[in-house]
Amino acid sequence: MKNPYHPIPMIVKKASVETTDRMLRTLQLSFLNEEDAKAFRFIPGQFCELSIFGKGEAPLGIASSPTENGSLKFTINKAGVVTTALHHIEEGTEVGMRGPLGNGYPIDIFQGKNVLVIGGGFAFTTLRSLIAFFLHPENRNKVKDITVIYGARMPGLLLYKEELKEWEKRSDIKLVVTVDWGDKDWKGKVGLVPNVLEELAPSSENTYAVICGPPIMIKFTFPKLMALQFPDERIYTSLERRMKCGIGKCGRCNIGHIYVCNDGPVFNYAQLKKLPKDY
Amino acid sequence: MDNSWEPKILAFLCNWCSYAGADLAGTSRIQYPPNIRVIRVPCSGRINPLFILKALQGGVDGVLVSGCHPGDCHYLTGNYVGRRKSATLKRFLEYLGLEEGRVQFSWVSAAEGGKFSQVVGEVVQDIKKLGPIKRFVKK
Amino acid sequence: MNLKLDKKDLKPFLQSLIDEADLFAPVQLAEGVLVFKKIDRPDEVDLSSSNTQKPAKEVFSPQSETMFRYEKAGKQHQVTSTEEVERKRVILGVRPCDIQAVSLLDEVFLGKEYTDSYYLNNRNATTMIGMACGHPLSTCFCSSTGGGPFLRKGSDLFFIDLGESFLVELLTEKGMTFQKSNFFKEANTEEISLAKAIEEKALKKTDTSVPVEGIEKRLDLMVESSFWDRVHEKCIGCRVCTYLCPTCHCFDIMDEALTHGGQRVRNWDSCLSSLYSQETSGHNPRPTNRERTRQRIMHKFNYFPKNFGRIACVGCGRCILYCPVQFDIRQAINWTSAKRLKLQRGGRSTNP
Amino acid sequence: MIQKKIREKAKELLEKKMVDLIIGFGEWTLPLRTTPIFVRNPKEVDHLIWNSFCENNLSTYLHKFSHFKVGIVVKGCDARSITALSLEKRFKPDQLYLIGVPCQRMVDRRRVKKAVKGEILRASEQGDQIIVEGEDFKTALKREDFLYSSCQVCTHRTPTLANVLVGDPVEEIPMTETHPDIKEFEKKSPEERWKYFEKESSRCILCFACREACPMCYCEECFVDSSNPKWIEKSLSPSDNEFYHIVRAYHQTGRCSGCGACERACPMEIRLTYLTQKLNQNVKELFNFETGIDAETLPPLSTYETEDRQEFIK
Repeated sequence: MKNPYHPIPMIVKKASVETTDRMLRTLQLSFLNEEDAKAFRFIPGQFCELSIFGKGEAPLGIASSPTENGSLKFTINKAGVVTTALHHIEEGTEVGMRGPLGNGYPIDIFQGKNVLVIGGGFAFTTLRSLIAFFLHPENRNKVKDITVIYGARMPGLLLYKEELKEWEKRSDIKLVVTVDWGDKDWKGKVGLVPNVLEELAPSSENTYAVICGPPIMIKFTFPKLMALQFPDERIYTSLERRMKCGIGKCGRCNIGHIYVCNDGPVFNYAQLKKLPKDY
Repeated sequence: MDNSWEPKILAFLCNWCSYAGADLAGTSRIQYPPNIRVIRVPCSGRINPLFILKALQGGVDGVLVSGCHPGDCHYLTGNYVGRRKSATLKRFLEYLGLEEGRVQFSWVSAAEGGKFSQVVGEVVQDIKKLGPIKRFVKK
Repeated sequence: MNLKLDKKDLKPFLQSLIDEADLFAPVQLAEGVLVFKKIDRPDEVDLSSSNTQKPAKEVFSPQSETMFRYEKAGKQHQVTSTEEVERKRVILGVRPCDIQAVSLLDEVFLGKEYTDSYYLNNRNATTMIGMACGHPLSTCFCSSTGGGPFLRKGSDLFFIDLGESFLVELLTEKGMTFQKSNFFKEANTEEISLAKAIEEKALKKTDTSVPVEGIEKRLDLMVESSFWDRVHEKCIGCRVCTYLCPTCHCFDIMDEALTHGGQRVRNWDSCLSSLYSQETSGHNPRPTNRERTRQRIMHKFNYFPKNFGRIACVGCGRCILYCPVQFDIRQAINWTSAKRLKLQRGGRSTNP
Repeated sequence: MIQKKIREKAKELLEKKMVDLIIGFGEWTLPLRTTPIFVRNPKEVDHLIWNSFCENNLSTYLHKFSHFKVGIVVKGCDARSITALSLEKRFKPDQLYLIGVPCQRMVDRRRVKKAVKGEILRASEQGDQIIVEGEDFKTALKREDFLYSSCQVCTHRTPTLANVLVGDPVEEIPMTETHPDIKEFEKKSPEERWKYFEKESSRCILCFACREACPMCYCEECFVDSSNPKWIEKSLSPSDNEFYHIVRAYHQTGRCSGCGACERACPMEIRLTYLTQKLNQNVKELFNFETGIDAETLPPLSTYETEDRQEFIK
């Protein structure tokens, strides 16, 4: 039997700073052992516990798509001891990874439907995984229209800038990128995500919304979705809590009897409504 | 006791006096035992007792804290405040049963290269007498 | 067949256990302070007190447990697991409340998708020798929570203290391996009826009045209740109740680094500590003692039953006995119930 | 008598709306003990009691009620904690109303329990005796013999700086003559002293009850909880336990009122007051300072004198 607390050895293949404030860094990890790579299956929205020996573990959403074989991508916000260490780690160094953990986005439920993806700030990571998954030729016909609204405070803080440019050129995805404050080079939209959503007013018919971002954005976006008549069951979001074990043993990440690590992190709004307001 | 054992002593030296004193000892070619490892701090008042304890827990055989003479503090009163902390900490550790002399204090000015060498010599002698630290060390 | 162990044979019996396995039993650390510890010599064992401070969960889920060690090798690491239990284990002198608590820990650590290897190995390696509770304390309410001072479930062997000897019952396959033990003799009818009498007396003594029946449903309606505004007031958030609780199982995972390697360990943690749920950003979903006290009580009596169908309290009374400010969980339960039942000593307080 | 006066005063304060709540002691489920209670309704003041089992230092709760006007029942030690906390600017000046009780010194429930065989089910006070009853026994114990060690050496039993004193001031013993067990302890060799400290702290389970029970331990982040720098590891190791206890105690230098709340809270019965008592003695000897005696003198480690002793400095 496999010990769920043992990390899988990974190697940092590539590291790149994403944003101008240098607080977000993307690590591309590849498996040290071939058999681990083969055994690793995940769906967008799941997360892993990345560890640096001697520093500890931190839960991080997987930013790469399952369709991108052989490696995993994580975008890390520099916050605590572990994430700071992950910011300083050099290419070629070993890190530990436990996962995939959690439930992920309900890909099967989205089949044949339109998907509206709303993201804000660095919470865009697992959304990127979801979008990249559906944009893959093998999966593109699984869902109908894909609409993406992605906002950041400033242009420099947008993640995956190159990829956003590519998506913008494509005809099979409608992408709206917005910033709270533009700068002199910014030609795109300026405006807060909830307002952009209101303006865009996508139809809720046959559509699932996936929303992920800072609490303040979520707070103001939910009413807009309600106004567009999205039913609670068709609004999905991913929660964040302090986690340690990631497998529902250590306590602490529960909201009511639900463990965010194991039963989540992805919930629909109907599920969330039933939980105590403990988040 | 094994004669080849040499104590490891951590010295916290204040930037303005004792560190300069150590420097003077060096440039004046005054010899002192090589057992000390120096950490330069802005002021002897900056010493948090946690620093001293962490050092002892980590296995140094002794700690020396050295600052400006009373009245000479670059920050006017830092060493006075530090003096009270030192006095209470030293007494407390000895009461607990840590050997007297593991933690020592001195005033060394920037002009006292000779005194610095003498202080280090005394501290090393004291700690050699005590032997390697056994209590409190993390194994 | 009923067996017995004469008390004069206890030491040789313990020695035989030590020779065969790692023996864990109550040990007195200071006057009146007992914990379960690995025994080196039979005379360390102290079976005189009614219960230990730290519960027997420590043998299965130790307060500090190394998960693996690592050694640096260039840019990579050599990882050595510590999950194997090398020797068989016997735990002696466990009270029925603690044994019942272990069955609750089983649900958490063994159940659902993931199995906790460390816990499983500790569990599999261990033979459990239960000890009947002949003299339950006034703070004991195991009979209210589905247990009892003579509950045998979960024990491999069960001892009943008869004064001069222990009546021994072999309950499981693991227990039956002791059938041929030289130290056990056949018990006579007198001894068997004495054991019965002690059992009846003990059963009468434990408190059955704590209204845990239906508490899950009651608490369902109380999540946002002003009840919590008062309940937490006297709690100072000291964690004693959670560390000494036989069913509390939360832990924290940390790395301890040395120069060339280190280890990953897990330590008990407590929902009453503010850091427990505090996120790196500084946001804390349970910002005050009110939410944390609610978490403690809701977890035991609402969330746990929702997940596993049983309440996570075995009525050992430790949290009542050792709380520095006398937070009484029986009263907290009482207060969730419309009819407030009287305790042996009617007190008056504005908080449980 | 004292109990009656406490209730009267509490009633008056609540009725006149001078305070939002009264923190005091109430009777509860265990014998030999009382529990902190929070009275908001003048009709409930009869829940307030006073006896020799009022062992908690209620000033710990003031951090929890920092936005309220609080009336609080205080013993000598509790009052001194509050003075020390005021010096550290933890309260607004008019926020508190201290109902001071000259303290008869509290009974150590653990010592009583250890003195009798069998479980104590009921306990009461009669004159200078403690009557304890169990299933098959009833014993009278001399109160004086079962006092908390921190109470035995208490030098200021009458609350200083209380708004009202219920009961007559008691005679105080000066500090220099006390602490016989510190004297005893100091006679031992350093090795024996360290062994004792090692043995005591080895029982520690790092539950931090001593910290939480202490009114002076209110740091936003305790040094043990800091992750960067990480001062101690939280897995039980002898050295880390010792580290915690040295620093926890030392941080009380010139701040400890000697109430003994830390020791009373410890589930493993670790002796802690022999550490803080010594610290108190040190600041008395070195800086002629006693915690919480007056509301002006700064705590010794926040200030200095140019003439402070320095014979230990080379």
